[in-house]
Formats: sequence, structure tokens, C-alpha cells
Amino acid sequence: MPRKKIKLEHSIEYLSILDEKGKPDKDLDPKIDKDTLLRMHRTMLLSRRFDEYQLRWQKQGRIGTFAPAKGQEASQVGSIAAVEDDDWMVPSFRETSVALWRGTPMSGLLLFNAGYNEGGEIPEGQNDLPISIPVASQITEAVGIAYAMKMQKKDRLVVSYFGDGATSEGDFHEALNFAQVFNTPNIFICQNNQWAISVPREQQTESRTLAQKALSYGMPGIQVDGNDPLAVYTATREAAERARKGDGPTLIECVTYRLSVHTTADDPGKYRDEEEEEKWEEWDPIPRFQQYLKDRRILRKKDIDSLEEEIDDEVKSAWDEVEEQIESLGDPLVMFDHLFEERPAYLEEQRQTMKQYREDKNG
Amino acid sequence: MPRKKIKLEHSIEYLSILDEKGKPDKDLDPKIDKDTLLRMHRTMLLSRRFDEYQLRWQKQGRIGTFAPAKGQEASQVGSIAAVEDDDWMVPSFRETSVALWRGTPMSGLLLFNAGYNEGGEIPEGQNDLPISIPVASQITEAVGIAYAMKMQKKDRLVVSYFGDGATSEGDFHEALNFAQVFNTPNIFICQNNQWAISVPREQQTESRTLAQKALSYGMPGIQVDGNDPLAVYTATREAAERARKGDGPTLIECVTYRLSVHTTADDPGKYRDEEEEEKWEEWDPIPRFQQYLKDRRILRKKDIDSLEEEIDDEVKSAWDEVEEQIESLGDPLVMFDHLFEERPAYLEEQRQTMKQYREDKNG
Amino acid sequence: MAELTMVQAINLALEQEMEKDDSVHVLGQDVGVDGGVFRVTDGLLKKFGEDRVMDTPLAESAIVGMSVGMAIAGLKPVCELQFSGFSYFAFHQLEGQAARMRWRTRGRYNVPMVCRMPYGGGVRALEHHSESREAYYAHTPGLKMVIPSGPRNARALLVSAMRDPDPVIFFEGKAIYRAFKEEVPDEEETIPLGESQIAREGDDLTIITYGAMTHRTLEAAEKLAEEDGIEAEVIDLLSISPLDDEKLSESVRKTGRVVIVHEAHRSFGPGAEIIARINEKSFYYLEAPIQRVTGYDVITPYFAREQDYIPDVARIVTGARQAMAD
Amino acid sequence: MAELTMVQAINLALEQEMEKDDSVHVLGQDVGVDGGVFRVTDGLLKKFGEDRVMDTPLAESAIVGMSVGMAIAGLKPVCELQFSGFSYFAFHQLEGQAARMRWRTRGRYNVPMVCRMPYGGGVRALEHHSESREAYYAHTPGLKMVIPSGPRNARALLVSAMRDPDPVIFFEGKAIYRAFKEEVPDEEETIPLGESQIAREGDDLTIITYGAMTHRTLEAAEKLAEEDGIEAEVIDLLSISPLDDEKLSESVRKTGRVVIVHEAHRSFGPGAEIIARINEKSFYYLEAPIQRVTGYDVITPYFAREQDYIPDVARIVTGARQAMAD
Ligand SMILES: Cc1ncc(C[n+]2csc(CCOP(=O)(O)OP(=O)(O)O)c2C)c(N)n1
Ligand SMILES: Cc1ncc(C[n+]2csc(CCOP(=O)(O)OP(=O)(O)O)c2C)c(N)n1
Ligand SMILES: [Mg+2]
Ligand SMILES: [Mg+2]
Repeated sequence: MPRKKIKLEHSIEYLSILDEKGKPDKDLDPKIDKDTLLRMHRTMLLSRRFDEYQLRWQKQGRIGTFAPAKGQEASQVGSIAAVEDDDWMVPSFRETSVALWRGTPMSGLLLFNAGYNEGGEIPEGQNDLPISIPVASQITEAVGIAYAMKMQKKDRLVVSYFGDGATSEGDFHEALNFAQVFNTPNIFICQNNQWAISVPREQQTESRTLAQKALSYGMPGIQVDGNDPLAVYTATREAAERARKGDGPTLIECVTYRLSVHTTADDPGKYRDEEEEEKWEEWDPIPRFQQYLKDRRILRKKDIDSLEEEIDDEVKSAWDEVEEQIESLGDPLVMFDHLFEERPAYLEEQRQTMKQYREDKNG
Repeated sequence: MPRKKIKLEHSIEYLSILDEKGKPDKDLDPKIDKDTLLRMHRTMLLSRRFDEYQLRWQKQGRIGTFAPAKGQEASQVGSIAAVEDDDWMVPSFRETSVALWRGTPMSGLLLFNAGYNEGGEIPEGQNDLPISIPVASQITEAVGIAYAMKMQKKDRLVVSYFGDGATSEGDFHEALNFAQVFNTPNIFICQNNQWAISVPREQQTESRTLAQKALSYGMPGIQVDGNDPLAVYTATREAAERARKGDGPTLIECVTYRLSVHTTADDPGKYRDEEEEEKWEEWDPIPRFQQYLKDRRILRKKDIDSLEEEIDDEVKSAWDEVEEQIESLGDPLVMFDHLFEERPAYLEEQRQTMKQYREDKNG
Repeated sequence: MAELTMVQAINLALEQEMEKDDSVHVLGQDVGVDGGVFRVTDGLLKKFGEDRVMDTPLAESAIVGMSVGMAIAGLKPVCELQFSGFSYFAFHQLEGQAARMRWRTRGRYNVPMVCRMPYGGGVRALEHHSESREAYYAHTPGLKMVIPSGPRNARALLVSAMRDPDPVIFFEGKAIYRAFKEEVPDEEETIPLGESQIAREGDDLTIITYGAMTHRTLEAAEKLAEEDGIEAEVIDLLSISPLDDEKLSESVRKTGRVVIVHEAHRSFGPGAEIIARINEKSFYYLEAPIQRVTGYDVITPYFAREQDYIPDVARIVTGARQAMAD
Repeated sequence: MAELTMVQAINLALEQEMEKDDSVHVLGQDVGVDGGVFRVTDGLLKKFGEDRVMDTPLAESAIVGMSVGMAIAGLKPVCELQFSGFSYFAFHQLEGQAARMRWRTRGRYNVPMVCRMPYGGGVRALEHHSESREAYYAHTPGLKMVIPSGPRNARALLVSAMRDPDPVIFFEGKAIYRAFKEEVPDEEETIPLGESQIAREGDDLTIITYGAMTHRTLEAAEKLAEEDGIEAEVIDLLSISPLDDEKLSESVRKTGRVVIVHEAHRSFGPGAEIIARINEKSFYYLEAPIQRVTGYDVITPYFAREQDYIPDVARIVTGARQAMAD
């Protein structure tokens, strides 16, 4: 009696719906409507092809370094598709599929990756935060936004994204604790892609799952097959329902894999086996999802072919667009804009110095 | 099957050995030897009386603000008594009982509380870090020291202390994760005294226990009655055995209560009920432990009386000592010492300026 | 109109603004039930409820990060960090998120938040409770750095800070929290951020200071007038960033001699930038080297010796005499 | 003797010191298997094993805090933070623990650690990857702040830093990691921390700079000699704190005209302190206002416009001509 086991608030579950061949567990299939399924599929494919083009453009020096989403499309699309368009979205730095789902133009992403601050602009009406490079740096912001939604009595929740590595940062811990304490409508999507640059998941932390970190906050946590859009969708949906009912936040660990480089500055050959990569290729979320859609007769082979063509054109024309945009962008003096609402005198002075300097140089 | 419960590495236990009347659970009694028990008792009593004197001295303006340990003596002494004298100890800022157990002279503590940096000096041979005021700020240091012990193949472990509030800080999280990943000989003692200044434990975090935060790191965690020195001792002993065997760190939550003010700058009347305080007074660790010792015929009423007298003298003479020390301390120029091993020129210049200035002023 | 301490004046600013503007929220450690460890937020919880006066868990980074999120989404958070010495736990949030969000999004989101924190020595407190590291924040693009010197301007500056559409770091001198009272009008007052005040007029010498040091500086100025017949102009900066270059230039060009007084460490401290600005704008008017009377480049000593670290009236007078003698 | 890039030279310093001294450990994100994102620690894991070349989880505060603990207990940690822009996650550990431990314990414990981090722009990287905020650390009592300008002095300074009994912040200019090679002797070399070098001698003007900017400054100096017949003395600081006041004074007293060049933001930046020191020590030798050619007080822009932010040769020349013209 004086030595007794303590009962926890929650237990941690694992959820998967599609098997490796794309066959769903009939009882668990969330029965997403056809249009949504097709939009999900299109976004995943677009994200994949966009990554591929960007890798090429990066090699050609047209854009700088960026972090491909390849392999994580199901984690990203499955989760964002399960919430409303006017819910808030707080990314980390690898959420291309999410951004595309939300409506961010590829040209904007390209502009960002080409080194222009203007690429960080969020289209008006889209409740997204911009990419933030420091790992785990805006999970706390997601909690603040969710708190504001609650205060303003808006029926909006906040989905935020981060990786397995991010769970080691203090800010992850502080943010999740605050969310539970203030009972905010947050959904925390941890994309466990097995690697934080060269550090494998097993060296990042000794906990068997990342989902169980939720127990630290008395928060519900769940681990899902992150390469299964239906499982991700279902878990997010459940979390969203809880959040909207006022039942607070949820941590969802999506078990997935980074099929590509960390960023274009990275060489995975230094630290991981091709075998591992090949093993995970078999779990590629896109063919699996396509099989499911085909089996449900929502998508045919030839639909995919024509979609591929469409996407190819779309991506290519995004580059043309961004080239035009770059030409029309203001000169570097824009770096003095948007520091403050009003530019203080000392900054204006510096701006004039730069202006003068540029005029002298050019004329 | 595709929706299944995940088994965790550890379960969380609760341990208590003494009941409220000081009667032990016979099977669990750690059978500590008599000398150690008496030393534990003496340290707890000394800590209590020293706190009381210091509160008085603070009111009289003899010392500045400080954080009394009252109520937490069992958590502190029970844990530190369970490790070796040459193990390392990393305090937070309320570990008076621990410091006394380790041999820190009361005069040193008084000097610190009187506003002299010299009070932070750790007696040679005592492997203690100094007090660190920022909450949770040296838990990571405890991990670094433990790693060094492991590297140097020394059979030494590190006990570190912090409060319930500290578990909300990012550094707590990062430190425990590192400890488990590097499998270091650390024992983390969380003194859950129910309050972080005015914030009650329930508002600090929504997890039912603080011990379960260990699950986040795949670390063993245990919750113990922190007002029961035998339970604290037992849990620490078990953790120490694991650590010495190379089985890594443990988190121990000691459920206790801050029976006094947060610091002398604080007024608990603003935020907590007297009833609560009174309830916890009944669980005061000192009478409970005394009852146990009496029942075991290790301590008699008259031993306590003479011990009280002895302690009274000791504390008072510590004040005399510190007064003498203060007089013999160097002038404020010492603030330029110990910034670096060698004083760089710019600092020496500043020192000379101060010296000159003081000479001009004084003569 | 009432005679208020700085604590009361700041409390008044918070209360009136919260009344006027529903979107103002106060958050931090112990700011609710306890009314703040210095009682600055006393009474606010009772009046505005726990949704708007939020006792948070013990985590500076989350306090700031959550504030940034609230600000992005339409609220106006005023967060309190218990001592400026603990703000470094949130440094990445302040420099990386608060300061950058407007810039990062080309103005789509702004961060109208105030981050209040007590700074400086003089209240017999513990280590990390007495620092004066405003230079860290002043060096950070995207932040404004404000330090009032008394009840009346504290109130006016805080109102301006709360209405500012951008993040403001607001340091409150512990030593002057309760040291004296001032008449503070009931009606709203504001002072534009970036504007300094002439605290004393004079033609012989310019002494530039701010915060708690303003009072010792004014005392020193009186002493200089009495004992040396030197009439010092004392400029109370109020804003460390943006600096009020104009007022500085005007005074320096008039007097040609300058002393800078601050509690902050000397090297790479605020005084250095002030010297640099004067060098750039008024070099040819200077008649002698600018004197810095500042805290030393040591860890701020524990309280028994703190007053030997913080500039006192005599040190300021010595610095001034030096500036006149050179 | 070999021709090495700065990356290779730093690697050499680490390797040789680890060989010589068992207590030196390297830790950080991706420093082991991956050899560091810039390959600075390449090969060390293989040679010294994972106990001494430690791939850590992703947590800057713990990396620094753990290093402090290791240093206290007798090891000599060299930790790497992946970019200086992420060091603010550990700011409280650097200023609150690393910098204070010796002082706090009256010398009982010292913290012989080096905290290495890449700084500065020029490699087409992302936000937070291009900052130059050495002033934060230079303003912090208890820390030394070192920035080499090339392979040879990087190696020598790092050896000194590893042997220094106190914590050293060691910034490595990304732009010069691989930009050029230099002869680096096999035998050990050291440079005392706090000592600057005259990178070019001259009598007309003193240009003070450090790190990656040293090269543009030297180019500018050549141009000034060619086009204007101005012979600039270029001082490469190497240590930002402690500053080499002596060498600065000597040069300034000789030339009377000064330009300071750095990538860091202008306001409250390193240049301000240098001006303040010159004001204090050599005021009467100055013939014109000191010119600052620096990064602007804006968030360091993304890479497409980064080169407009970082001082270039032409801006340095302009600053120098200004200093001569005044
Ligand atoms: C605070 C911080 N430290 C280090 C880095 C460098 N860095 C960029 S991404 C990354 C790994 C992130 O791993 P994870 O969180 O798993 O996300 P993933 O890259 O796998 O999507 C690191 C170390 C950073 N951006 N921010
Ligand atoms: C980083 C930091 N933030 C805030 C404070 C102010 N402060 C001192 S003690 C304390 C509460 C600590 O609570 P807990 O960890 O439970 O320890 P306890 O005081 O109860 O022993 C606070 C907020 C501090 N010292 N450090
Ligand atoms: Mg990852
Ligand atoms: Mg507590």
C-alpha cells in the first residue's frame, strides 16, 4: 500500500489506418469526402514535384538552400486537411505541403528561397505565421495565438508543426505546458522524420515515443503512422473536436521519414544508410494513398498522368512568375522598411546613407 | 489492432514509509544505522532553528533576503544522507539543510545572506556547486559534472535540487533529456513544496504528478512523501545504486510543503490560506521523524532538549563568527577579483580608478 | 492628481489602459493573485479577472513567446519578467520573434507588446537582481528600449509603450520604485518614445543619464553649481533606443563638455554609443574627452558592496570636474 | 607546414589539442558522425571516439550548461553552436553560469570552456544564419570574445582559447571558412587573447576591423594607396574583448584619423566602444570624427540583399575618404 503505482491521466495510443499496400482498416476509415481526398492527393503530389524542381534550381544556383518535405507529405496534408481554412497554422521550416494546401503561391516560396524577404509575406486572409528558422521557436507563439482566439471567442484553433529534434528544445516543453495550463485550442504536430540533420531519433531522446512527452503536461498524446494520410487526418480531427469543445490541446506524433536531404547544404551519405532510405521508400505516402484512391475508384491511372502534366506546367510557370517578381522588386533600400511602423530618425539617416552610396556607385 | 495502446518504459510509483504518526511500514524501513539517523535528525533541527534565527536577523536588517527551508528538511536531508560525502551536490537556492549536512559553515551562509560574495565560497574538498538564483539554471551543469565523473571513471554521482516551479523551465527539460541520452549518474530531486512564490502546484502544470515528467525522457521517476526522511532516503538510495551501476539518472519528486515565506520579501498571506498551512503543519517532518526515533529508542525527550540548547549556541556563535569575518573582509576592490584568472588591463584600469576614488574620498 | 510612487504610477497606467482597451492583457509570474513581487500589478486581477491578468507557470521564454503570439492575433500583451536578470531565458524569443515578426512578414503581422522588467541595483537583493543590461536590447534591431526616471514619466511612457504598434522593452528602476512620490495627473499623459527630457538646464557641461541614475545626477549637478559654480545641463534620456540625437546634439554643441552616467557595465555599454553619436554629430564642438561614470566591467556585486559599483554623487561630481578640467 | 583553409586550420587546432590533452571534449549538434555542418570537426569522432566527440540532442542551453558542468569538473569542453544566431537559446547559460562561476565561487571553480560558433554573412544562408552580434558577449563581464580573420590566426587563437582557464566565445566567419588558404605550420602556435595585429602598416589613417571584414578592409587600403595615395594602417583586432587598447592608441596617435569597419549592427555595436576608448585615451590626437562603416540597424537581410548590408570595399573607401576629408 505505501508503495503503489500512480495512475496517469492519459494513455498513449498508436493509430494507423492504411496498411503498407494502401488497404484501409474499414472500421477506422474516416470517410473523407471525395473532393477533399482529391485535393489532398493533388497537394501531396504538387509538393513532391515542387521539391524536385527546387532541388534542381538550387543546384543551378537559382535559389539558395531549402528544406525539402519529401516523404512527409501525408503528415502535413493529413493534418492540415483536418482543420478549417481559417484556423491558424504555425509552421516550422519544412512545411511546403502545408503551405501549398493553405494557398501560399509557389512563387512566394521560391522568392523566399531565392533570398528575398518579400517571400515571407503571408497572403492576406491566410492565418499563417511565416517560416521560422530557429528550431522550436514559434511553438510558444502558437499557444499565444490560441489563447487570443479563446479570448476573442472565435471558434478557431491553431495547428503548429515541428520535428523530432525540436522536442529536445526547452521551448517545446514550455509551450506545451502553457497550452495545457491555459487550456488553449492547440494541435501540436510533431513530424518525427527520424532525423535531426545527422542525429537519429534514438539519439535525440530515450523515450520510446515522442507522443508520450504529452504525459508530462497531462495532455492527450497519440502516435500515428505519419505516412498514412487517413490516420493523420483522423487523429487531427479528433484533436480538433476536443479543441473546439474547449477541451484543450493535443500532441500528435506523426511517424514519418525525411526521404531527401536535410537541406541542400546537407549530405545524408555521411550519416545514414541507403538501406534505411530504401526501406522507407517502400512506405512512401504518395503511392500508398494513390492505391487507396484507386481502390475506391476516386482516381484512375490516367487522372494521375494528366495531373502530373498539369503540375509540371504549374511549377514551371511559378518560376517564370518569380523571375518577373524579382525584377519588379524594390532596391535593397527596402531593408529599412518594416522594422517599426514608423521609421525612427537614426534609421532614416542610415537609409539615406545607403541611398547616397548607391547613387554615387551607380552614377 | 491498428489502434493500440503503447507500453511505456516505466511506470510511476508513490512511496511513503512513515505514517502521519511516525510509525514506519516495517517491510520498507531502510534500517539506516543509528549514527546516520542521529546526524539526519540533528541536521534537520539545526536547519530549522537556523532558519528561525535568520528570519529574525533579516527583520533586524542584519542580513538581506533569503529563502527558508522550513518544512523541507526531510526532503533535503533524506536525499543527501543517501549519497556519499564525495558525491557532487548541485543546489538551487533553498537547500540550507543540504548545505549544513555537507559541512558548509553557517557563517558562510550568513555571509552570503549578508550580501558578501565571499559567502559563495565552497569549502575545499566539498564537491558542491554554489547557490544559483535563476530557477532551474544549474540542472544542466549537474549533467555536465556527472558526465565528467563518468569520463574520469570516478565512482561519483551528482544529486541536484530544484523546485516544482523549476520543472516548467526549458532547462529542466533539456537537462533531463541530456542526462538520459548520455546515461549520466544523476539524481534529480524535485522538491515539490506546492508553491512557486504565489503560484500553486496545480497551476504550474496539469500533470497529476511531477514524477511522471520522467516518462518524457524514458527515465525512471518516483514520487515520495517528501516529509518522510525514510521514504526520501530509500528512493535516493535506489537511484544511487542505479547510477553507480551505470544505469543512468532518476527523477525523484518529494511531495513536501514550504511552511514559511518564499523569501523574506514575500507575504504568503496574499495568496494562500492559513488552513492549508495548518494542515501541513501536522505533517511537519521533524516531529514525525522524532517520534520514529523515540519509538526506536534512538532518541529521548531529554536528548532533544539538550540538542536544542547546543544548536541554539551554535547558531548564535555563527553570527559572532560572521561579524568578525565581515570586519576582516577586504574592501570593495575585491569585486575586481575572480573575473578571470588574470586581470586584463582594462579591468586593472577600472580597479585603479576605484582605488583612487576611494582614497580621495577617505582622505 | 495624486502623489504616487513609481509603482503606483505604473499600476495606474496599466489600470487605465486596461479599462480603455479590452485587448490589453497582463501576464507573468505572480502578477495576478500576488499582485507582482513588487506589487506593480496589485488589484488588477480583482478588477479584470484571470483571463486578462494571467499568472503563468515559471518559464520566461514561454511568457514572451506567448505574448508575441497574442500580439500577432490582436491582443496587446504587457508581460512582466520578474527581474531583467531573468530575461536572458527569453532572449531568443525577444530577439528572434518579437523583434523580427513585422520585418519577417513585411508588415503583415506586428507585435504590439510591452515587456516590463525591473532593472538595476539598490534594493539589497540577490545575484541577478541588480543588473542593468539595457545595451543588449538597444543593440537589437526591431526593439525599442525605454527607461523612465520617476512616477510621472513612467506612467506616460508606459501608456505610449502600450499603444506603440511594436515591441517595447520597458525597464523599471527598482531603486526608485518607492523612493519618492510625484504628482501624477489623473488624466492620461503620454511621452513619445525616443524623446528625452532636459531635467536641468545649464550651459557649462552636459550630463547624460537615465533611469534611477537621474536622481543622483541631479544631486551631483546641484553640488557642482554650489561648490564649483558649474552649471550642468542634465539630459534624462528616457529612451535608450531610439536615442534622441537631436536633443543631445543641441546640448553638446552648447556646452562642449560631456559626462555620461549609467549603472550598466562600462565596456560596450550605452555610454559607448552615446559617445559614438556625439563623435559623429558634434565632434568639432567637443572641448574635452567625454567622461563615462558607469558601473564597472564586473559581475554586479552582492548588495553589501553594490553601492561601490553603482555611480554615486561623488563619482559623478569627480567625472564632471574631470570633463571641465581637461 | 601546409596550405589550409580556415575550416581545416580550426580542425587542426582541435585535433592536435585533443591529442595532447585527454580532457578536451568536443560537443554539439552534428559534430560527430556528420563532422559538423561546416565540416569543422570532421574526422574527430573517428579518431577520438564518441565519448570525446559528442553528438548532442538539439538543445543549445543544455549544450552550454553541460559544458559548464564538464569544465567545473575537470574537463575542457569545446562546444559548437551551429550558428551564432542560435546562441541566444543559451544566452542565460552563457551570461549566468559560464561567465559567473569563477566569480561566484571566488575562484574555487573555473570554467575553461570554448564556445565556438560561425557568425556573419556571405554564404547565401537563411535568416538567423548571418548575424554578427559579438557586442552582446563583449558587454558581458566574465566572457572573452575572440574573432579570427584567417586560417593561421584562427588556429593559434583557438589553441589559446582552449588553454585559457576561462570561458571564451569564439566566432568563426563563415565567409572566410573556405575563401582562401594560408600556410599553417604543423608546430603549435598561439596568440595571446587580447592582442591585436597590425595587418598593414600606414601613417595616414587607422582602420580598425576584425574577422571576415579584415580582407575587404585590406583591399580597401590598397585601393586608397593606389588611388588616393593614402597609406592606411589596418588593425585586425582578433579579440573584441579584451580590446587591445595599447595598439589602438599607438596607431591612432600616429594617424589622428580613424575608420572602424564591422558587419555588426551599427548602434550599440563594437565600433561604439572602440570610439569610446579612443575618446578616452587619445582624444587630443584626433583630427576628425571617427567613421563607422558597419552593418545597418536592420534585421540582417536575406541573402539576395545581404551584400548591400555588409560593408564592401567601396563603402570602406568612402568612409576612409570621409575620415581624411573632415
Ligand atoms: C535553435 C536552432 N538550433 C539549431 C538549428 C540548426 N538546425 C536546423 S534544422 C535542424 C534539425 C531539426 O531537426 P527536426 O526538429 O527533427 O526537424 P527536421 O529538420 O527533421 O524537419 C538543426 C539542428 C536551428 N535551425 N535552430
Ligand atoms: C529564471 C527565474 N525566473 C524567476 C525567478 C524568480 N523566482 C525566484 S524563486 C521563484 C519560484 C521558484 O519556485 P520553485 O521552483 O517551486 O522553488 P521554491 O521557491 O518553491 O523552492 C521565482 C519565480 C528566478 N529566480 N529565476
Ligand atoms: Mg527531424
Ligand atoms: Mg516550489
